[in-house]
Amino acid sequence: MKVQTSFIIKEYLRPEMLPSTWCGGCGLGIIMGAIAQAVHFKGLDKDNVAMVSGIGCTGRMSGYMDFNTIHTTHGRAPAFATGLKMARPEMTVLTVMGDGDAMSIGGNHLIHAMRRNIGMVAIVVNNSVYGLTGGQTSPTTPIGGHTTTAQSGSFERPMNLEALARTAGAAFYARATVNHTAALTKLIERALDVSGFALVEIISNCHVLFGKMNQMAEASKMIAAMDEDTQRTNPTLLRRADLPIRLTSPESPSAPVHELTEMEDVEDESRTWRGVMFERKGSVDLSKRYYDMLGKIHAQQRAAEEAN
Amino acid sequence: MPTPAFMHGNQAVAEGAIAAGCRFYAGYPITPSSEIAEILSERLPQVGGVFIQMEDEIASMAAIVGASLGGMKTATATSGPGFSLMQENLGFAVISEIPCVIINVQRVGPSTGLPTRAAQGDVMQARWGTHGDHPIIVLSPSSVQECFDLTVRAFNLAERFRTPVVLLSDAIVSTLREKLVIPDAADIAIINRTQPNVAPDDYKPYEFLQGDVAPLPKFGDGYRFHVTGLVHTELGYPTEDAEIISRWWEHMSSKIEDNLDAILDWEEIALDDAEVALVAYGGTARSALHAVSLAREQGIKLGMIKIRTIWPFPEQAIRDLAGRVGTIIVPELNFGQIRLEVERIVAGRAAVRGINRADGIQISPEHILDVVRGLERVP
Amino acid sequence: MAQVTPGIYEVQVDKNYCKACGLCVAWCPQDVLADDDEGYPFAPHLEKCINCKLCERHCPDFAIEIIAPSEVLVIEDILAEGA
Amino acid sequence: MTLSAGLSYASTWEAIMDIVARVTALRGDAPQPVVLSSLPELPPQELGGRTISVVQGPPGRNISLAIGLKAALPNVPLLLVMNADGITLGTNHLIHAARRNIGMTVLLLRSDVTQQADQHLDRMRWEVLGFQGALETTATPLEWAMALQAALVGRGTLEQPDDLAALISQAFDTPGFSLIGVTYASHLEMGVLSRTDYPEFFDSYRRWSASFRNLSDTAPKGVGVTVTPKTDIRRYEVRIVGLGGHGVKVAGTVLSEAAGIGEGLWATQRGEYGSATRGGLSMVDVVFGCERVSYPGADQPDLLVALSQNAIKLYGHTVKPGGYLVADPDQVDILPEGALPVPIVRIAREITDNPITAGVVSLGCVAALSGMVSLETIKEAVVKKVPFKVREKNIAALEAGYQATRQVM
Repeated sequence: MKVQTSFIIKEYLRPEMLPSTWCGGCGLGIIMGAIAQAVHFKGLDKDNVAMVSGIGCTGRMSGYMDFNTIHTTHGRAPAFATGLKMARPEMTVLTVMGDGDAMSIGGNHLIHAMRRNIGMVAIVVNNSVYGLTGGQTSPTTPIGGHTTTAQSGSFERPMNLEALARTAGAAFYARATVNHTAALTKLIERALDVSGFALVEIISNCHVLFGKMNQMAEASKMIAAMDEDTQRTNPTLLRRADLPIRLTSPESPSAPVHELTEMEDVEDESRTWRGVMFERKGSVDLSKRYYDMLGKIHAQQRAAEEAN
Repeated sequence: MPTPAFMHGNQAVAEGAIAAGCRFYAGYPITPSSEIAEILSERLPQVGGVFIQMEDEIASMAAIVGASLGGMKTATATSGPGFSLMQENLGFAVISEIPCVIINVQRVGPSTGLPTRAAQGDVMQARWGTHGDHPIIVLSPSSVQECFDLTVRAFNLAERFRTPVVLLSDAIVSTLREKLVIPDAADIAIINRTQPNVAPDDYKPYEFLQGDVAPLPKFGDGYRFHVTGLVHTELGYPTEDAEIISRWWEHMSSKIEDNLDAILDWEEIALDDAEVALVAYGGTARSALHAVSLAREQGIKLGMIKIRTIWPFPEQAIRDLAGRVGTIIVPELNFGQIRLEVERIVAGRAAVRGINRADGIQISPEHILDVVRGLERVP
Repeated sequence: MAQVTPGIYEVQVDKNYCKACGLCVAWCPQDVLADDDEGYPFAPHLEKCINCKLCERHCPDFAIEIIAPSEVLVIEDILAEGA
Repeated sequence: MTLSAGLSYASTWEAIMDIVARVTALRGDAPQPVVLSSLPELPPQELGGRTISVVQGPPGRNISLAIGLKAALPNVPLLLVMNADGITLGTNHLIHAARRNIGMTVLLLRSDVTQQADQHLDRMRWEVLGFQGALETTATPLEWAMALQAALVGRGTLEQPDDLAALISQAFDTPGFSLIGVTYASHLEMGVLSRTDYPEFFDSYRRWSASFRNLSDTAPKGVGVTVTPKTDIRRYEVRIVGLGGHGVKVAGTVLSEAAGIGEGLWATQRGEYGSATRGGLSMVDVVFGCERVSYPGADQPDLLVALSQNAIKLYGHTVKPGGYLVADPDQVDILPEGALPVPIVRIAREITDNPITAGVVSLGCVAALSGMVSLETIKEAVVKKVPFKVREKNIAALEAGYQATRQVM
């Protein structure tokens, strides 16, 4: 048996669509490889895997991967995926989004998909910038980061997606970087085990736009900097979100969050925190609960008919 | 002294907005309009204005209505997919009569379509994109100079008629770089919304004037009033009274219909002896203009009307044209959105033909000329 | 820990896929790889290769492959299971 | 609605107006708030008429509308009255206003306040739910806002209107985004639930932008010189076709500005167009002349510079009679008859060790052949358009292209 990495990956790609339109050195290709490997090692049937993507550089991924794929509209991938998962609960749904796609225009859909706990692996590729439209500020652009719409440095507070996911009801949240590909693959595999909304935030590089404007124009240097010089690239990734949650209302989803320790050691506090940030124990995906409910209703109806 | 400058269409739009007095911009990045945002993110702070990149186009459109209520001249820029999202709050701006300017740099649609390629497929969406009957003003620039001039005009019309104005640019003029002449600030005519000269208690924010609009003070000026997306009375309060509603409709339509002379803008080129005429607008008008020039060199009697105000449509000009030429040709980067309008107005008094493509490639002057030559062979 | 024998591997670069981004060269811990005149990777020090596959894993365009003799693949199988 | 505290309101609007009146009484001469709401009921002109400005915006979008208002009126407090729209249509606007910390106060009325007449609703929730709704987790907007570190998150009840008014007044004085949940459920903790100290968005913006105010005058950067064109040629078309990496687009930028500004001609440089991506070609059209340029395409070029075989195949035949075709003999298989051979890519490599200057070398050909744009004006444009550290080499490349063309003319 041949197990060469690129051989495995190519089994899950559409060769007629490659090479990709992504710039040389873009982490998106690394992520695509990690997804292919994770699906492979989990032994999933390609016919039973769907990939839903939005608009942006990341959105192009669904075109390259040999699953059931939808390249949707900007920001709406979680909503399309919700429909698909509710119609086909047995299907593995991978929702792939960029940071602008997921958190900016798609913020509403992302939150409500997390709240409803729709069973999908949401992969959010976070490169701190809008790539396809030419390097504008995104919700994760760090303070002081230079972009084409913040040429003197952004002053906006970036989105803390982890904190938001924690309060919105996501079942699982992991963070990985394209610097550590083995861990990246492993985290996607972990996410595939989750019943419910599993979010994997992947810190990736846009050295061509964001890097060029912020003295990290080389792919390898930027990938290293994203991981090691987080203060400069994205300070919100320096620690896990400590929330000032004081609400104790019975319906609060933040109560049952069970935190796990990180997979990677985090001795060096200046590095990006990677690993599983939280996992909600006992989470069950909405489509499963919904069809269970339908089953009960039908059973009741049958019982009533038989009684008649 | 007027300044010659060299820039692309999107930059001219941004500079036109600054010159017109725009001091608030809210938008979301989208190709091929993003340069407008990028330039304004640098230029607005320099003139004391505010730039904000919103979370989506829905929010961008709402924010410019809010800032306009706060007394600022406001704009947003987008392309087809974003324009679709803006339709909800564009309708709000129409019914609540809030001046603002929406720049739509058209690309091939529907949906994500062809993001970097030119099209003129949003003509009908600009007219009817938001639901319900409504007045709207839509301008279409065909050069970098017009990108500047018509942006200034868009702000002026918005302020004068308290209405959203759409500048329907396209990926031909937005990316084209050419020379333009920017007039001295003192020579640029600027219209600002009028301010009430009555006491707050006597002020009617939505007075049902025939062919005119009420003054619009900014929030915080002491004229406290109500703004709603519901059909309203002259004081701005919601109503379901049919008699009031019919007066409101009369006001809404007459503010545009009674002022066509001030709004309509078109140019007649080489029409004196023309036998065939082109009706063109936006980036395609450039090919049409060149086709006219080539045709005249070859002795073909071709003329054209270049439309700068698409909505309201210059009906009388087209009606007159139908009496002067045998054939009218409408080249456009869609499948006949303006041609339909021309056919309706001409009503059979001249033959109407379209030259249409929406594959992202500009219609060439030769293509137009071929069609014109083809006509001549027909007896 | 599986044993590795340097010097028995081959590096294959598919120039139809490669975009000459330099990631494989940057990640190679053994300095096996270097850029050629056009920026594409080649392997001047193949004898140092330990088949760690960092280049394969980091190639965004799946353009580089380490070819191992067939008996080594069995070991890799085990490695892949535990990856 | 009658509350257990003995208060009675005819409608939600009356309750809101009562709370606003209490806030106003507390605040004395401070500016009155603008109220934004999309409550389904009609707002009450009979409830005090024009005591306050009210915007009844589209559901959920009031938050974005308020952002615009805040930018224009930094000192007027904004009070947003929302119910389910704030966490359905408005979710995204809410979280981004919280993240950016934009100065406004959002009152989120729970369904137990606004829809108490409908027995089918779950009173604890913000949403209108179907029967499957029991499967879903309730929205927790106060927690979202806390997670994003909004300036103030609090909770109040209509049962204690004065406490609620005091909380709103405190929110007005807090720079940034405040979210206050309003409910009947008095067993929950009331008052301020969390606070963070973070600058308000537009305060930051104003401080940040103040440094740019006087850096540049308000007029756009123009050129300020008008040159009378020396030619009476109406239209001259130049098309340069190379491969990606030949610096063709930059050459177009330099040439169009040299013609338009330096020579005082009318000039255009076409942007994106369909055929540009055919076979990895990179192509630019520059048209200039003493007449305003209508069509910006060089479909029948007076001068075609071809840097690849494909360029000749696709466009070689389009050259106008009497026009010039310049071809790089190293890059083409067969030199077409009448073509001027100039080894453009080799010249570029010799001077800068990089084919990226091939475009600028091509401009040397244009200067030698067009007779309309001189070498000097192109040099001036290169100085303006090219970064300082590569300027000298680009000038050298331009001159080398000019000389090489002169030799084969």
